[in-house]
Amino acid sequence: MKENVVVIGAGIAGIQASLDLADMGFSVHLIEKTPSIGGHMAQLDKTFPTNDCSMCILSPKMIMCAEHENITLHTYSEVDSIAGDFPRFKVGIREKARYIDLNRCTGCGDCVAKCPSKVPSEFEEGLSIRKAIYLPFPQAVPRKMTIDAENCRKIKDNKCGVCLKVCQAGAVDYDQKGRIVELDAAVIVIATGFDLMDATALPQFGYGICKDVVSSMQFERILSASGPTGGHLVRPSDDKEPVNLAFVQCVGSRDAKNHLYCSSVCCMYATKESILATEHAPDVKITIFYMDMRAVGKGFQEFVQRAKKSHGVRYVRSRPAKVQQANGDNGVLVSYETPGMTGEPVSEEYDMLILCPALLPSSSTREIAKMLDMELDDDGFFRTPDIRYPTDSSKKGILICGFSGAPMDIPDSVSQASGVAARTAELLSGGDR
Amino acid sequence: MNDPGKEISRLAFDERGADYLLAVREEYGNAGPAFVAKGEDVGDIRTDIPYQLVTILRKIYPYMEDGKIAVVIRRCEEKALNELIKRGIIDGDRIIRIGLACSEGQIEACRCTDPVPSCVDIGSPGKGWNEDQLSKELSAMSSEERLDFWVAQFRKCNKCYACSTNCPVCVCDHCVLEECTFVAEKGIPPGMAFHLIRAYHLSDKCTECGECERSCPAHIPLLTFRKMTNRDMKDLYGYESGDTETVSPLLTTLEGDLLEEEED
Amino acid sequence: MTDFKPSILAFCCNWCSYAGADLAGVSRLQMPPNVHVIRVMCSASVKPEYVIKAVTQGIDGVLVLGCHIGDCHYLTGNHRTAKRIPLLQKILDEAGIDSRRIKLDWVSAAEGEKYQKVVTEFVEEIRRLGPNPLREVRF
Amino acid sequence: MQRVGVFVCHCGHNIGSVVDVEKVVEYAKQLENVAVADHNLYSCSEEGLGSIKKSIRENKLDVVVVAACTPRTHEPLFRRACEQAGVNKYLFEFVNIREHCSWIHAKEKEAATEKAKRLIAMGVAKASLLTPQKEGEASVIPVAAVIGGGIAGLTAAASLVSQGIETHVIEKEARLGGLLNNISVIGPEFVETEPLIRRLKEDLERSPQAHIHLESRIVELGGFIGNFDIKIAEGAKTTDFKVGAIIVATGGRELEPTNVYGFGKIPTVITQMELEKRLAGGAAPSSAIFIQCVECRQPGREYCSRICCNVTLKNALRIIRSNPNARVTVLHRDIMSYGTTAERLYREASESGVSFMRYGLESPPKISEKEDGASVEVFDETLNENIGISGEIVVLATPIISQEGTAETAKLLKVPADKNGFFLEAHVKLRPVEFATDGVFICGSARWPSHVTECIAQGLAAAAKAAIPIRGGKVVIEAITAEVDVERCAACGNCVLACPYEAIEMTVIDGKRCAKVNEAQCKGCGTCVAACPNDAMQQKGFTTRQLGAMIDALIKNCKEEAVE
Repeated sequence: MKENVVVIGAGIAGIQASLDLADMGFSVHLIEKTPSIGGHMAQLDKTFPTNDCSMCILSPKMIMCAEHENITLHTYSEVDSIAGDFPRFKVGIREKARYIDLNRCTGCGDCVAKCPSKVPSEFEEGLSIRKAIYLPFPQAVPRKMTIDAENCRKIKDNKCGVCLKVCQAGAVDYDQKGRIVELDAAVIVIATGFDLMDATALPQFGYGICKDVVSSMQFERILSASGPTGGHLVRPSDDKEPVNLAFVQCVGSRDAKNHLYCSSVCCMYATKESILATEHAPDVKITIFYMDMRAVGKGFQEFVQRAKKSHGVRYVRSRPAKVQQANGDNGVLVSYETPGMTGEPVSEEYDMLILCPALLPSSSTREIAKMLDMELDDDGFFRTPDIRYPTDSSKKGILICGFSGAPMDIPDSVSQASGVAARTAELLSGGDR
Repeated sequence: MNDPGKEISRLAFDERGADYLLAVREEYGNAGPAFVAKGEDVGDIRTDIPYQLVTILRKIYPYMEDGKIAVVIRRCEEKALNELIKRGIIDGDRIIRIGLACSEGQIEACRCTDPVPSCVDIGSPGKGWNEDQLSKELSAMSSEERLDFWVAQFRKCNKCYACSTNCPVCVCDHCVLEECTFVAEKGIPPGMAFHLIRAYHLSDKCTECGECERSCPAHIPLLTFRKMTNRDMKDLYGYESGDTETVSPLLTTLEGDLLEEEED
Repeated sequence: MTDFKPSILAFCCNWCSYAGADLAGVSRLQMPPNVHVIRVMCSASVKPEYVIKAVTQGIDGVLVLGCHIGDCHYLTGNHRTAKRIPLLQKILDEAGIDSRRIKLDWVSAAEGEKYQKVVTEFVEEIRRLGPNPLREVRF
Repeated sequence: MQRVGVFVCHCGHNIGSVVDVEKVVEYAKQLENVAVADHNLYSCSEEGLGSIKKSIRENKLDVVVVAACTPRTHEPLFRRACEQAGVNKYLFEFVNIREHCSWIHAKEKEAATEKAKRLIAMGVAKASLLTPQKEGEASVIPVAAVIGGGIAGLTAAASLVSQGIETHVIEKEARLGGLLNNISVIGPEFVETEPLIRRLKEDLERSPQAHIHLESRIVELGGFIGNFDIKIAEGAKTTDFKVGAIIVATGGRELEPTNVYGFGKIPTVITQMELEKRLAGGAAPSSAIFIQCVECRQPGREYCSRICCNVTLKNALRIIRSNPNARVTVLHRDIMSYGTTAERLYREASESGVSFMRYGLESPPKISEKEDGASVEVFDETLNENIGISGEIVVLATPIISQEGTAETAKLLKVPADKNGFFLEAHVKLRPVEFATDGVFICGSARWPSHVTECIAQGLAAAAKAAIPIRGGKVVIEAITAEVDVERCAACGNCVLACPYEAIEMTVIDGKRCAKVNEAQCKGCGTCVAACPNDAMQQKGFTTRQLGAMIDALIKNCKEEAVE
């Protein structure tokens, strides 16, 4: 009898943990709150420092998850309840109504073409629209539609119903109800990842005020060949190619008023996005405002050097104090002090500003901690009290991997995810040390 | 001309300790390869006939279980031998080289750019040719003219396989040109693919010995085609066939740090 | 030459360029209907012999598409492709076959647009070059 | 003669509204070898799959061609259906007429229909030559080896043993523990190392599953995943054993400074390791100056060694904690205290009076000897002037560099190292603890300088990866591998050089030299196939005859069109 392991969160950490656990012979239930697995990594254009195409390397793993005989996907689902103790947890999974019969939907997209209801796309960070019936992104797994009830005219107002008419597979079901699936689980793995801090909370950086201030994740989508601009580097205010870009690091992080910690990955992704931007538009000039350039991984320092030398990226050690609208509707005016004790106040105009906000423990992290009555650390991440087991939470049989334990990059998340598989095997083979 | 046979025999057996000698010998008015064991009469050795002894060596080598074999080799044969050694087909330690410098006339016949073996035992070193006139003319032509030229030439091909049979570096027993996986047309002439595939296959090993051209009964200027391909290989990758150290660029990775994406 | 319908062959590696072609499809990016894809596991498995076979028998153009250098699913497979195809192009040129009929490019799984661009531009190029003269040559 | 069945999918409107599916089916019917051609509204639906299976049985089909969407997502589904209907799953060919046809030629219905025909003709041509294939299996010896008995290796070994897997630990020194033997406390949480190492050692020592080899090194290594042969020299004797998986955890070492900052000349200029020793002995200095990035992050050694800033923060605080009046200065270029706890440590250090000063690569600090220590002159970027500081000791934070003997280990295991001498993992992003060579894994500072918690996490990860084949008891060998026609092979060696996985070697079969593919190592990329001049090397499922037939089909079609 295969033991059940429940993995919460299907970003890269959850996916890797599931694949390794499944390869070890455990029966894995992977729970993801959005309609597709993939997490934030699916949104990335490239990955540092090799500029590997993110989707190219992630999508085979997503497909493997869907194909693996030991993995059951619960997408568009949330954890409803967790009870019991190791090795007999009871997990209630709330599978939300998708209004789609997953056995019938072929993912053909005829319905999407006809759906009249347009909604900002979460995957595209609001930069483009999706329909109320949708596939979150082309490589989504499972390749099944979801109807977002809040925006569906049929479900909300009993009007329309066009998707039902055009679906030749008979997959649309407006009366579908969500359901709770009860599972026994020997071990629970938490991989709930991060959310970007909402930078509107920091009005000095102009996000939500100046049109041409975007978040780094939005910029990632702008750079993506499959993104809202088709990979053309344009700024939001007038769809023109910017000539002069700036990044601001540590927005809301390393900041006593907001979040004390360092998000670990921003220096590198800003460097990556800079290099990519100059590859899209060779004449673009880039400035990165930073505090310490934390390039600590394999090939990172060289990557920063390359950005400086081959791509002309200017690194300025300073945190801008104020960002305002430049003259007119386009561009921004950034005020900062030059480095040093005798720092001079300077104002510079940029066509576009990219904020690298603090990466926060995701909202699910808090919900699950509450549900399990588990400790979070001072920064809101899951506490892993024993150094010998960096993926063990304060509760036996509940393991933590990836960003939900601390800020880390993809390779560290993947390592922890595999580590979780080893710990699961240890815990369940009775040879606990 | 004094008898080179004596000198070759002395070099091979007395000075360099060979057990066998492979050389070109005249017998009954015919010249051909001769395989002589130590102690046997070497006979009437000829050094003025452009015979590729390495081709013979490669063919008999698998049947030679031991012993050292001395071979009279020109520069082109030496390079062919190196290619075979590099590929593990022949064990270089078992081969004794007797270097033969080509005559002016032979150099001219091959439009040879590299005529002097690394060690000259017989003959005196001549000066290499600069350029192949025909390939120069072809390069100056338009693409259409060049195609017309080669189509006319290749139409003469009667698919006798002399070019590959006599090639010192054509190492395959079963040749894809004898089948129709890639060369579609059955019958004669065999079409362009035949010659292009041969050109590609030889691009990292041809030593410009000219044997294909000499043995072609249809007089197709195959050596010119070889020279053009070799020049391409040199222009692209700085590679020249014929030494034991450099691996064919077609089999290796690009230079540089694999972590870094090529800038394009 | 308005009714010239080029016949074009494209070799796409399974992991990047085939996926890029799929993405172009999913994104409904329109392009001329002359390109016929053969899926291979890696661009490095494309024998130059295939290309020679195709162009000597009248195929108007051949595309070889692989992962970007550094992205190869098989570590360094595409490094070999990057060396073989340029040589092949030179050889074809020497024989008077316009090497612009052969194109090597890199298309990642996220580059649906690039795939569209490569295909569209290549078809245009082939239209400019006209029908493969070897289509008519009888040996 | 193969009996081929062709099934064309409408995919609702997706294909059907552009491609004239009925016409295509009629065309397919007259193709050579085609026994039956049919169409479905949705081939991938239960009904569609059912009708394909029914047709396979009723028409005694040998090979199935489905013309629908992309094999990248749907191939497994149709292959399963073939298998259920009794057809080997590799006797299936997928023709993509949606992503590669109807969707991209939406406005050219006629041209799209013609193209769909050609694609199907090509698919049928290949399908007619397909042969059944089978995934192979190789058994796995249920034993693991861990090279290196530092924190990463010990963690990996302890995890494996605790999972019930027999494990050999091969340590070159006379005792386990590695670098941590010389470090008493680790940051950022000031955990003592002695109990950490002791408990891991005890876990191993009391387990009958663990074999600890001290003063040992590997002298010979052969085999492949599931079946490695290892010979080690253990002191004076040699031992052989077999394992199924290998974990490399050989760690890194501290760079001994060369002639910089007066090291070796001024006795008070010491390394971080020396400071660790002194602090462990309870000797905290009254003042100390730390210099970061010594001989790294500069031309010649560009990388940042990740851990040194945090080590300095830890030791600066240890000095302050034992002597609150101590003056501690850190000369740095960037403080790399990434994450949560380390950043808090940085903050705590600043608030406890450690002064941090930034220096530039172009103006490194200058050191001179003083009676009671050393004095340092440094250009303060904040003050924009040179200032002088003195300290009882000057601590040089040098980087972790690659372990001695890495090149030899790399050669023995046939795994690569990067330009800095650290082992190069299979993929820097998604396969951090694996090598490209199956069955060999990597963790800890041998791959990249890592903190203790990171080493432990990686050790566990490597243990998981090694445990997977061992727990499974077997490894699946890809069906789509390369194979050699021994009769044809001319032993030219091209394939051996071209293979990215070193999966091909030269061998002698029945007195004939020829290439041999190790199927357990072959990934089926086909690079060797393109390198083979005489077609002796073939990729299963993509043979030269199969692809040649596809090209022929297109040639035939374009010639016919030319005639029209």
